[in-house]
Amino acid sequence: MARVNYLAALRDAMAEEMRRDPRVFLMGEDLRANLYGSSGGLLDEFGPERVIDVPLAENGVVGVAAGAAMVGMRPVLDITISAFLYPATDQIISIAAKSRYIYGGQTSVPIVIRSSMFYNAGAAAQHSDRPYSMFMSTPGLKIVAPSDVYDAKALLKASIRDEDPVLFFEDFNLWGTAARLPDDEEIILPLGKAAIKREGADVTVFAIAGSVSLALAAAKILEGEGVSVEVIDPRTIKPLDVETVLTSVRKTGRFVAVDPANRTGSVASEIVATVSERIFTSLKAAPLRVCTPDTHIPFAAHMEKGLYPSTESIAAAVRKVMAASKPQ
Amino acid sequence: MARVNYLAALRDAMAEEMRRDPRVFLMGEDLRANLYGSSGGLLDEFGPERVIDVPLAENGVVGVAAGAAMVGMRPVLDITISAFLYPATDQIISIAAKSRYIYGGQTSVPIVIRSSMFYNAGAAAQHSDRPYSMFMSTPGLKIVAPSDVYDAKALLKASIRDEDPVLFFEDFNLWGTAARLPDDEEIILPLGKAAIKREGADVTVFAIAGSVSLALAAAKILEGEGVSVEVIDPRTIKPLDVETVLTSVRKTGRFVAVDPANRTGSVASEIVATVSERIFTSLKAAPLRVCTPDTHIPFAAHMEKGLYPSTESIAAAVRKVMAASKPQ
Amino acid sequence: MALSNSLHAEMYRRMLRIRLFEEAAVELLQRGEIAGALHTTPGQEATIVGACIPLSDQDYMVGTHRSHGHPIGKNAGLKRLMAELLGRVTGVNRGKGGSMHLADFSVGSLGETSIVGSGLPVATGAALGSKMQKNGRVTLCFFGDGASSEGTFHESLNMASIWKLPVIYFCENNGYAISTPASQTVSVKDIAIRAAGYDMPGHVVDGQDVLAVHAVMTEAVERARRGEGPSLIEAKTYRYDEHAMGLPPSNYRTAEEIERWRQRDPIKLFKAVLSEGGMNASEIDAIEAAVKTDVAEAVKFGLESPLADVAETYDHVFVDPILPLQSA
Amino acid sequence: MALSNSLHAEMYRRMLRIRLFEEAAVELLQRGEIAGALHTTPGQEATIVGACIPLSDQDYMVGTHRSHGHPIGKNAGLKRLMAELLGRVTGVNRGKGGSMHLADFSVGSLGETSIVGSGLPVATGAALGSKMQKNGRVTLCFFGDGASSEGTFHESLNMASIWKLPVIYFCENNGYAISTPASQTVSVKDIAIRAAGYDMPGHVVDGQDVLAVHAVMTEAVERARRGEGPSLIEAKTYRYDEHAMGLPPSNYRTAEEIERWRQRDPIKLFKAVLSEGGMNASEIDAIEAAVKTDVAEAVKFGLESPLADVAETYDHVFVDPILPLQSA
Ligand SMILES: Cc1ncc(C[n+]2csc(CCOP(=O)(O)OP(=O)(O)O)c2C)c(N)n1
Ligand SMILES: Cc1ncc(C[n+]2csc(CCOP(=O)(O)OP(=O)(O)O)c2C)c(N)n1
Ligand SMILES: [Mg+2]
Ligand SMILES: [Mg+2]
Repeated sequence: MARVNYLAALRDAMAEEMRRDPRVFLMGEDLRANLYGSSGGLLDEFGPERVIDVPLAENGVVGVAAGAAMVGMRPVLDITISAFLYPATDQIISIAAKSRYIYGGQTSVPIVIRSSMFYNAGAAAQHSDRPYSMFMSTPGLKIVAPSDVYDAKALLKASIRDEDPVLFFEDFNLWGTAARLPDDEEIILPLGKAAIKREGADVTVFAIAGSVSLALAAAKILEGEGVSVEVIDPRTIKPLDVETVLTSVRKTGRFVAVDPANRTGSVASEIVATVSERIFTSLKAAPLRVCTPDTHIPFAAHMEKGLYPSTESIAAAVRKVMAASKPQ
Repeated sequence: MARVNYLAALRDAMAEEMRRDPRVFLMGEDLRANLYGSSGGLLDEFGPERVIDVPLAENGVVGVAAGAAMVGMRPVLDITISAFLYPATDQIISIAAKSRYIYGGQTSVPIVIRSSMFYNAGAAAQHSDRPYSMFMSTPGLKIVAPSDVYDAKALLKASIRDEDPVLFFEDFNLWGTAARLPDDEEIILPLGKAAIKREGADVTVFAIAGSVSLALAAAKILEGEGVSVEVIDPRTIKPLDVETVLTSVRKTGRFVAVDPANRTGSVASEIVATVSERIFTSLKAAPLRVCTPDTHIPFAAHMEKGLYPSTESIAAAVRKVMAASKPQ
Repeated sequence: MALSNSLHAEMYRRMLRIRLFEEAAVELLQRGEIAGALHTTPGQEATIVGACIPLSDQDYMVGTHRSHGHPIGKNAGLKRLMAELLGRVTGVNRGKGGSMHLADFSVGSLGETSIVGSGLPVATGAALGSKMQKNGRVTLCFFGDGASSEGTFHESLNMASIWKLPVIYFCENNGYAISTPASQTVSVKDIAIRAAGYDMPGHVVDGQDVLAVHAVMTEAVERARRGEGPSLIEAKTYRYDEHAMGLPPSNYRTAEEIERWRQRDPIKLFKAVLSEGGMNASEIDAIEAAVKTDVAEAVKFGLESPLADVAETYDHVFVDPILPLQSA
Repeated sequence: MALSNSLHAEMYRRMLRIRLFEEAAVELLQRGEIAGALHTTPGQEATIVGACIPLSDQDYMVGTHRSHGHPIGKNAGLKRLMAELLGRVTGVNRGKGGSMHLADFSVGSLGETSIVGSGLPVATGAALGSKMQKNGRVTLCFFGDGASSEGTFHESLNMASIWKLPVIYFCENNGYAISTPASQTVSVKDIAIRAAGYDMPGHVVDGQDVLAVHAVMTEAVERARRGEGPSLIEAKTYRYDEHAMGLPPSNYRTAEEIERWRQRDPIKLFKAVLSEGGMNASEIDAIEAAVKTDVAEAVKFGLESPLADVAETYDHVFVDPILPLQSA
């Protein structure tokens, strides 16, 4: 077991997959200089043919990755900051997500598009988005959002092996974290399978990416108050492992969905709607969302810092659900 | 009162606003040739300076509209088919939606971006999207989706007068409709205000754009079965008039949300989540969604036709909600 | 020269296959057997065939919304193409793509995308893949004068140039993007002049002269195979039909203009060349008869083919869907 | 020549204001008063000032992520710029934008956008607006060598050319996009050569020579004011600092390269020109002293200014929010 930092875990995932499969290669801005910290050493090991620095041309670059995938390569593309997905939206949706369908299965587009959600970083409105929810409505895309170092590595490896296009969202707030990972065995996790990160009996808290650790911290506080919280991390936003959530809520009868994305149109909204629709009669109280309010992100730290879900706001929501459903 | 077709109503809205305000002008593909049917006669009346045919360059064109708006013009841009918003996503989100916020109120971007949702038209996966839900999570955008001829005209006029960027979604399935509109008085509707298109006591049906008429037809059928349906058309997806919906559901205790967009991440999901969260105890049964399933749209008519919400699927959902909550 | 004779015969055969295939398709459209609209190419057969003939079935090709002819030029069989237009399960896309996506991957097609300009990055990526795989394959990328204004054009040509990719960007300049003349939306008379801005060769060629197209394309293919990088070719050509058959006619062109181009019909011109070159009438008749038979058989095959099972609607969204898709 | 003397003095003053303003900002960053990172421009002052000086305050300008200097070049006061870097309510954006958006609209700024390439369409639109308003204003659009690879470059230049818009596209080619040399991602040695592809004049100029930049820019502005359309100018320049101050240093450049450029420091070079031209030392000293005072006052103003009320976070999302924003 070696202690590995979040970004190094991502690097290791890519390196391992590149060793395993000669079709895997990397494209991105400033990869060779390891600007963002997750490509250190890869140029030396794999050479410039498999570690390609690209021009600023996000839409074109996604299309290039898609085209390369269609002829048998397995590109892993680093778009760096998530907001740079916007210029690439057309190639992501119209080409990567749709080609297999349109051509009746004649082709497939196994690409991984990595990007970092750079929120809570003083980076202002154009760099701080958490846009996974925007792509949720597009069929054909898989969306992954790991919540810790282990998952980041294991899910990135799974994404690279997956046959479908995957949007892989990295939470900037996890960049500084580290964990002990086995160095003798391979770690990999299936896409589409949620993790019960903590078991509990009273409330189900669903949380995404960087908010999972906040939910776990809230669970700890609430434990002291006699409330037993189950924390579910979907790991994959799409496909979303609804069954694991429903099973949990059937047990607890209470539901809080935490999502660092903007509230309207969030994954929290989606899972709250699904829970309400599917197992309404299991619910003992109104399901609640803990999200970022519908605002752009301001530069000044004092305005930004209170916007995102926090341990406190999660705990408060749990208390509210408990209060609304005192055991009869 | 003159009988006016849906597309002519849009044309009239633009013509009236162009007469009223010399800053209003039109940009789009093939406007001068009136290719899509909503710009007939405008070139003759307003000349080529105010009716501008643009190259195929959606991202650039949205940015051009934004820039013109920032210096005091009021562009109304026809992007034609909604899927062509994808290449323009960056300018829509990063520039049009965010500029006012980023610059602390120093500027504003009053543009209208029209586009048609060309579903149920045999146009296959790249032309049939209904992507309003994708933009729901972006603050700073207003999103309008009219459900009939009157609303189309009145809401387009309001959108042109609005000081914020507006995405205006036109439902292809309404192109063939017509209605009597007053020719002596101006019609205009406020953005952000839902319409109760039919009053009822037992179930609230929320429906968007082309699905409103289907909901009204379902309501008629259900009336014969003794079920009284209230039909709410939000008119504006963003801001969404949540209060009108909550008031209705407080009264009926039952809720069905109809949305021609894909189910996951839909406006239906959003409103079901909001209703569940806000007035859980008013609900007598699980709220239900009637949407398009999470698939791309196939070309062949026999595969496409059953995908969208229909009068029958809406009626079935209402019956299901009623059955789940037999009056005690 | 037997070899050149047989090559010429093949050119003639393919042009005729395109012309007669589309004539048959339009007839099926008018009889109501084909749904929607058809973007046809009469007038452009020499550009297509001249561009495709220098390639093998292993080389790649990317088409556009107007690409019935391109797969035929690239040596596809007619049956599964016609079946696709008819929405049958025996179609190249099992009925899911239809007219705007008539792609036969078995002859190197990588899709024919109906989002204008979206094919250029894909072609570029295929060329990158081929270069990495060192398989000597070349990618031919068709696009229109309208598409040349999209940002993807610029992003793609820049990347192809810096990486010296084996790709040929082939602009079919038919003078119009729907109703809009290129002279109003393209800032240069010859799009090929832009090649200099990417440090690659640019060629303007008479698109009605199949031998001229063939010659310039052969040069570009040889350059690409030698590893010297991309080329930009612009063929000046014309479509006789409306933008799409099935849409109402428009009057942005004069009858004289159309007639002038018809005088230089590429099939007629080449037939004269063949005669002068010594091909005798019976040989030409035999080609024509064989093509007619093929087309008739394709129509028969299509009409007799079954529709896909409706359940197939949900296939091909993902290679590996992981969880069952939810229904509406 | 008194007039030219005063113009030259003003050029020198503005260059120095940029240099010293940024030096002060970097000091505040290092002291922890400014949060995040600063994209600074030492080395590029002559390109900025030479480009801006020919414009009036009524003319428009669009900047980039690296645009502390551009508003100063365009005659903005220093206080509200410094306050913005410090996140204060007295800042140009009331603390919402920060370093990457340092736009003072009162001197014609239309935003400084941190999505690379996204400013080009906005500038194009402002020029369209000015042309429609017949007010004779010109728009200056800054962008980098990295930005030149974005599709927006192509879309914007094409539109500006066909509509003969009064806009000047000004590329500050500092040789790098973060760590990536232009020689690896830009397919031509001189980006200005691409002007021919849009039928507009292209100029390459020594970006360290403020008079040379001024001369070529003056020509372009005159052309624009005469209604003859856009120009593309490429200034060869260099940034001495890292991509951003506050990020870890990288080693994609040699110390010799940096030193070589420092030898041609634009301020030093121009100071020599001034001396040779007869400006005496006391005049120069007076300018320097005044600039120092201005910068010191700006720092003081910024540091003494209050933060915005946290409630302002929700302002400026919309001009007219219609409904109260929901909180999380
Ligand atoms: C991104 C995008 N914008 C607009 C359209 C609508 N559209 C379809 S074909 C076409 C014209 C394309 O012109 P050109 O590239 O010259 O091809 P041609 O039709 O002449 O073959 C347009 C505007 C589209 N399909 N995609
Ligand atoms: C669309 C987009 N892609 C990537 C980035 C990340 N990024 C910020 S600055 C930069 C380099 C820009 O280079 P250039 O245009 O030459 O400007 P310079 O920094 O040299 O002034 C990059 C890649 C971004 N902000 N926006
Ligand atoms: Mg054309
Ligand atoms: Mg640069």
